[in-house]
Amino acid sequence: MPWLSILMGVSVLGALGVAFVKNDKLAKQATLAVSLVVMVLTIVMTVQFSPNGDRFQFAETYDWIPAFGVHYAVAVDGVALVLILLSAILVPIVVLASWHDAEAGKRSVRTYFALLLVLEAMMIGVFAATDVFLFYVFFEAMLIPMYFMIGSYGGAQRSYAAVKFLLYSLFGGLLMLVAVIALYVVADKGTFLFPQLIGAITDPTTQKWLFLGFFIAFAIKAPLWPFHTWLPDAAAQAPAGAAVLLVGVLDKVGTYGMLRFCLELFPEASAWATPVVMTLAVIGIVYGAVVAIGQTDIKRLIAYTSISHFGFIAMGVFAMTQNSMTGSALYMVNHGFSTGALFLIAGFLIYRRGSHFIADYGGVQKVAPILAGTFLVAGLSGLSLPGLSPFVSEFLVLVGTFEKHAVFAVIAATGVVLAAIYILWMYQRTMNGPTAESVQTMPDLNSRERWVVGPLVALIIVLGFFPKPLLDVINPSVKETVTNVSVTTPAAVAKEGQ
Amino acid sequence: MGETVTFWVLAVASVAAALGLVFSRKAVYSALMLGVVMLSLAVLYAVQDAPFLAAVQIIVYTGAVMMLFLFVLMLVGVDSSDSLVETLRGQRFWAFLAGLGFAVLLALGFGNVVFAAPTGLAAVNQAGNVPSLAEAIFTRYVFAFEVTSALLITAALGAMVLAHRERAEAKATQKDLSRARFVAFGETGANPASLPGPGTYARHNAIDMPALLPDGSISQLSVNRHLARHTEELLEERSGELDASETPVAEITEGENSK
Amino acid sequence: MEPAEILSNPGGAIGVGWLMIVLPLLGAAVLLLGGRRTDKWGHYFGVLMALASFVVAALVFFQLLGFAPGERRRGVSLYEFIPGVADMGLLIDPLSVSFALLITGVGSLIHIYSIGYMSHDHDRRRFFAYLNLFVAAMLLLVLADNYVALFVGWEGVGLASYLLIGFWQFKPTAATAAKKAFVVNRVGDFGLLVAIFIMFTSFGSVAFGEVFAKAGAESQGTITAIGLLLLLGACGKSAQLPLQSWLLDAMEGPTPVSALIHAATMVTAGVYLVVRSGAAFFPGEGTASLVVTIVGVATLLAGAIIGTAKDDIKKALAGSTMSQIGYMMLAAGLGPVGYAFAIAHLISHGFFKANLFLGAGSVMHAMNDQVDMRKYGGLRKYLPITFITFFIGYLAIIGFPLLSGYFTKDGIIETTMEHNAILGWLAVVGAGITGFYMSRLVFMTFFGKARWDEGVKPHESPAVMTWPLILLAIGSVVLGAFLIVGNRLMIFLGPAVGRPEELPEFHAVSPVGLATLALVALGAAYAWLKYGRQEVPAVAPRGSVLTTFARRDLYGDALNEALFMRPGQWLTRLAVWFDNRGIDGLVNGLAAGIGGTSGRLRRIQTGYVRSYALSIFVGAAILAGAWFVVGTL
Amino acid sequence: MTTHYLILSALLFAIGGIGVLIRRNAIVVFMCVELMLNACNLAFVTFARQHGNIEGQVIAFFVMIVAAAEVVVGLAIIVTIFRTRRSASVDDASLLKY
Repeated sequence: MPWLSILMGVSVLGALGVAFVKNDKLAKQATLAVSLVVMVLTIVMTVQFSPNGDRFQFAETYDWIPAFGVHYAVAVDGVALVLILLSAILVPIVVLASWHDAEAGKRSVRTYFALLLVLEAMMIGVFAATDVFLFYVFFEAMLIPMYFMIGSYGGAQRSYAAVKFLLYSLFGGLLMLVAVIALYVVADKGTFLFPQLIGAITDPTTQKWLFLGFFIAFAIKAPLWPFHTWLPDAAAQAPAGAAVLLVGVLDKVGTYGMLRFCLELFPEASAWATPVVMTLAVIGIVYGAVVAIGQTDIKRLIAYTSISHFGFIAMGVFAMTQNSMTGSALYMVNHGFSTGALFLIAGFLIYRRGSHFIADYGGVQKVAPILAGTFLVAGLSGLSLPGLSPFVSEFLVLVGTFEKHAVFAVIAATGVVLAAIYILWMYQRTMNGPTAESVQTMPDLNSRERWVVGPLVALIIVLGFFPKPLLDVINPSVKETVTNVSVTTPAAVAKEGQ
Repeated sequence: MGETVTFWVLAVASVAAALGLVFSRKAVYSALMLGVVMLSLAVLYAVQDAPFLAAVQIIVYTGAVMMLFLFVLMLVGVDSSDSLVETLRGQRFWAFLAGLGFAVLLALGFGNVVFAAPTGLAAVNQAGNVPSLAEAIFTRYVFAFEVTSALLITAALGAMVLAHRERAEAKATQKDLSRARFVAFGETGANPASLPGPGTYARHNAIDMPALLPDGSISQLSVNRHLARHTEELLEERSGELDASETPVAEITEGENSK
Repeated sequence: MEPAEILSNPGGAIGVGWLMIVLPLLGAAVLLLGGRRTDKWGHYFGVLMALASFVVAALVFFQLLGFAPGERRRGVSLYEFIPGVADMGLLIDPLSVSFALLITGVGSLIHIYSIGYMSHDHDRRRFFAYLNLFVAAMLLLVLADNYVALFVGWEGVGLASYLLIGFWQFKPTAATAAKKAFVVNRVGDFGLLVAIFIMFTSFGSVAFGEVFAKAGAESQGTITAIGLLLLLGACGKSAQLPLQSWLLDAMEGPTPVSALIHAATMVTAGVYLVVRSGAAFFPGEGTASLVVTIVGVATLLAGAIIGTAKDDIKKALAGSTMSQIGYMMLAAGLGPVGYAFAIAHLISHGFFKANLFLGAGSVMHAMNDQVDMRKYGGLRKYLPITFITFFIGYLAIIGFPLLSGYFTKDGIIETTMEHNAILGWLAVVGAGITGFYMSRLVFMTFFGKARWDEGVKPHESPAVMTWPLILLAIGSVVLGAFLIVGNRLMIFLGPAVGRPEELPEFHAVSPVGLATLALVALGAAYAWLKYGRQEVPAVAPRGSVLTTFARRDLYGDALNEALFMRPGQWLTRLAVWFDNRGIDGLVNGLAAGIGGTSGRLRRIQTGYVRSYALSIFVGAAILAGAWFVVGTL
Repeated sequence: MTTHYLILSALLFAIGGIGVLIRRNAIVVFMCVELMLNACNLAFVTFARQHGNIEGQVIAFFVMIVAAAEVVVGLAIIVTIFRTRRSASVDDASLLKY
């Protein structure tokens, strides 16, 4: 069964349907229904995935532009699968959370939800694409719905944020386009199919240039320090739901791309770049955390914590050990849930009070204990408290990195202390202390919002104690990557042997 | 030998005329200079085995295009002698530099080439220059020719459309004009009558000569203002015949209808 | 004698040992998710879960006693936690069971006590949920069979501690104290985390059995590094120097919390960690062990000194806790000789300190939550049961002969003396100071004249609060003798942590013991002179430099503030500025630069057709030139 | 002789170019353009003779036609502009800028 095409098809058709529904309420319900269908289908697909079978499963390959060897080729391995699963689970939650988000302005409500579904199709496509060109197309096309979601439905400075987001991403994307074309030309295989391009580039210098082309695009997307400044603006201005998808899924394309494309296509160049990338990642971890401590805006603060977390993910990818890469892949999923929960609950908070400044809150726990409690759980998952899912991934990343790059791992581990400061200080300032005048009458989460937060919190806790199902799916794919990376780099193999 | 003489004479003439075209302050002179260049070139074409082109050059260019230029000059005003003060900074300097450089470079380039003796068009023109040209134009270049004809029609249409003025109000009838003249007379004292003709005592019938009023004085109104400077000469000429004090210039205010 | 092999799961109570953890966890989940619906019976449910857990622990304990000493280490694997790295499993051995009994036993008593203590609190259900959560996490900490699972429990108790210190979160001081406790603990956790990394990298495993088995073959440098990092973790959790500052602030939490978490159990987790890892990383000799003993002595003195100057009854007790844990650390650093004494002191301390804290809670309960001892005085007549139990606890902690502290503390001091005389004498001095500050506390609270605030009518607490006090007091009396005499605990723990081949003899009368007693008596007498016989001023006198030093917690907070907080704040501001102006400024500057350049460049477009023509013509001339140059080449 | 013709052509072309650049009267500018076109035609005719190829004359012929069309439209535009602006100066029509 062409699972992946079905998933995308359902989303796109759903989007079209929603766009032409006249009634806003019906549009919302339809969106929710479509996204739930996609989620169920994805879960069914996940169950059918056999972790120890072929690397790429549910593969579909059709010619698209035969003259250039461009294919519509989709398939998933373990890493892609869990990321698609993440997207498919987050979208219905986001739909439910954004129920009233689009109504604030004068923009069309149903367009917002149609965009959400289009975005979902593209997110599935970008993770499923096994044709490098197709990947690039999805990579860029994803920007369009997100651009409109930020630019039309965002906060006061939405157009600045949207343009910044778009320009940054386009800049990286164009570099990648050059590299994609160069890859096709230099590899001279007459195809853009990813599996056939592995190991195709042997010249070290060429590898380095192409690597840079891909890497900078991914580093901007991820975002890695110092390419990160678009994220706080975009995430803070985007409506909460869009921010969740932006940080939770879209940015993962960057780290996913590093893991999938940079490492496997250019193993030697990746080894060559490792010290620099690791340094950037570690700087990002500490820097993101320190800057997060100093934020006065809740959403910006969460965005900066994400920059810190993306540092961990990138560090794990480039440490190139089984544990660190597995940890990174798992981190991408866990971070999606944990930051998703943080953004959504912060969104509920902001929706109630109408201000995104921390200083405008205080003592919310007293009036809205469920909101505060779930916010605390989400925050604690943000600081990687053991027993919550991000701990497992952060631990794997650190332990894996430590095997090869002890110093980086130790510096990165200071991030756990800083994380405690930024999360708890924010929590203290918003939720603890005497109840501020302005939040006296703040209502607690209503049942819709509980349905949004509940699944996320449950996932965070369950995956915190039982990460095995996900890890079992991820591990074989990562093993494949590790083999691909080390087989083609005799130097790395020799180093391992020492 | 004959060609060499012709060439040198015409070359000097055409370059001089071209310079005159560029540097004369009056557009009319420029137009005449352009005519000189074109005629010279027509002769040079004829010398170079292109009699048909020479004819077309004279007919189309010197005949049609030049006339068009002069017409427009008349419309726009022949008196508008240009100020030669440059307003764009550095424009003139760079223009001369570029022009000179261009000319020198091309001249150097051509000068460096050693041409064989011209093949001449005698062989081609065996059946005559016009038939051979016609053969080329109506066989190989027939499509270009047809396109050119379309271009010409379009240009003609375009010129008409551009020059056409949509009338915003009803055309003034003779009655309206007459009424307006007398209103103007009432308000400002403008002459309501038609302009004076050369007059009974005219000694010239040239258009630039003013009419003499019955008392012998000169009516400036009778001369197109563009030609008015001749009035001065006339006054000087007549100063001997008439006492200056007896020939006051009629000081009737120029009315709207004086044009 | 080396620790015994870890054997397989024998089933029975040990096989379901995970119930110890799951039951209180269930309690926490039910109470938290149940919300207000469980308000009516929530506290009973919490107590029930704690008691059930205690019953399981007791069953496990008795099943363990049924095995031969060499077969008393049992691994119970539960499920694969992180494949390839760590499994979730329990290690049931004498050490963990001792802790489990202490935690569930004292924990249950404190649960019961809290029913009364928190009866007026609107959020009592939430309080019990947190307490249950704490018990579960603490049990996971001590029962885990590997460092990662231990770390999960380790952070879990940190979370519970955070939640409970900040239970009255509407008080900014409580919220701040909670955050401070968590953050300082995280500094320690950083050490523990890195230690785990080194273990996994060096030994390929984090399970206790494998790590200890392979540690012998590892280089001394690695072992020392792991040891010191573990110590950093232990310092954070056990409030040892230099990470001691959070404990005094943690007294913002409700008193049962101070008793359970910040006296009896959680803060002793560091000692547990050191003793648990002792066989491999703290063998009693070498750098790591030496540092442990030094930290222990430094903290026991620092804590004692702080205790002398505090007027807040809970803070005085907190200083005392620090000090007593210092003793345990000191003992744990001595190697197998000291482990048993450390654990014995830990257990008896768990009882008498919980007793003291709960007694203090009872006093506060009677005095309208007043914590300033200068506002107490003469309470012994009004709170007879509290007074008697408190007094027993007091005698136990200062080491009054034949009570718990006498045996355990004396054991530590004498063992230290054999090991290192300087540290030993310092420990003796510490004991003397203990005599002083505890006597001061008792005299100020229960003796002398009443210095109460107006309207305060002291009354004895309800039975639900006094019964736990009585039970704990009994424990304070008998436990020391029970554990130490005949080296009962040392023999019991031997299979788990190892013990010296030669069992130390217990001397009822020894020169060191006598000297200790003399010093303690001196301290107590001085306290009587200053606080018993004399009138206690209601407002604290200015005091000497030394007093100020002690009142300010030995300037620990000031030091932290100067060394970390202010530079940190400065760094944060700098980083934010750099991010906005530096990186973002660069990007925006680039954008503005392009915009500006375009703005200037567009001025070239003057609109004059002749200018454009000029540029075309110049271009044509240049092209002609280029053509000419290229053509001639 | 060919060289002479060509140099004459270049000279006329350059003079015409200078005229375009320095004159402001649109009509004169137009005349200068015509001069340049004529200079080109001279070169075409010269090359036609040089190479014995009639096509040089053909293109000169087309140039003339196009020049005629261009003059017609150009002058119409000038007239239109003059009608509204009362000026034939090319510098006055400079709104299309920045």
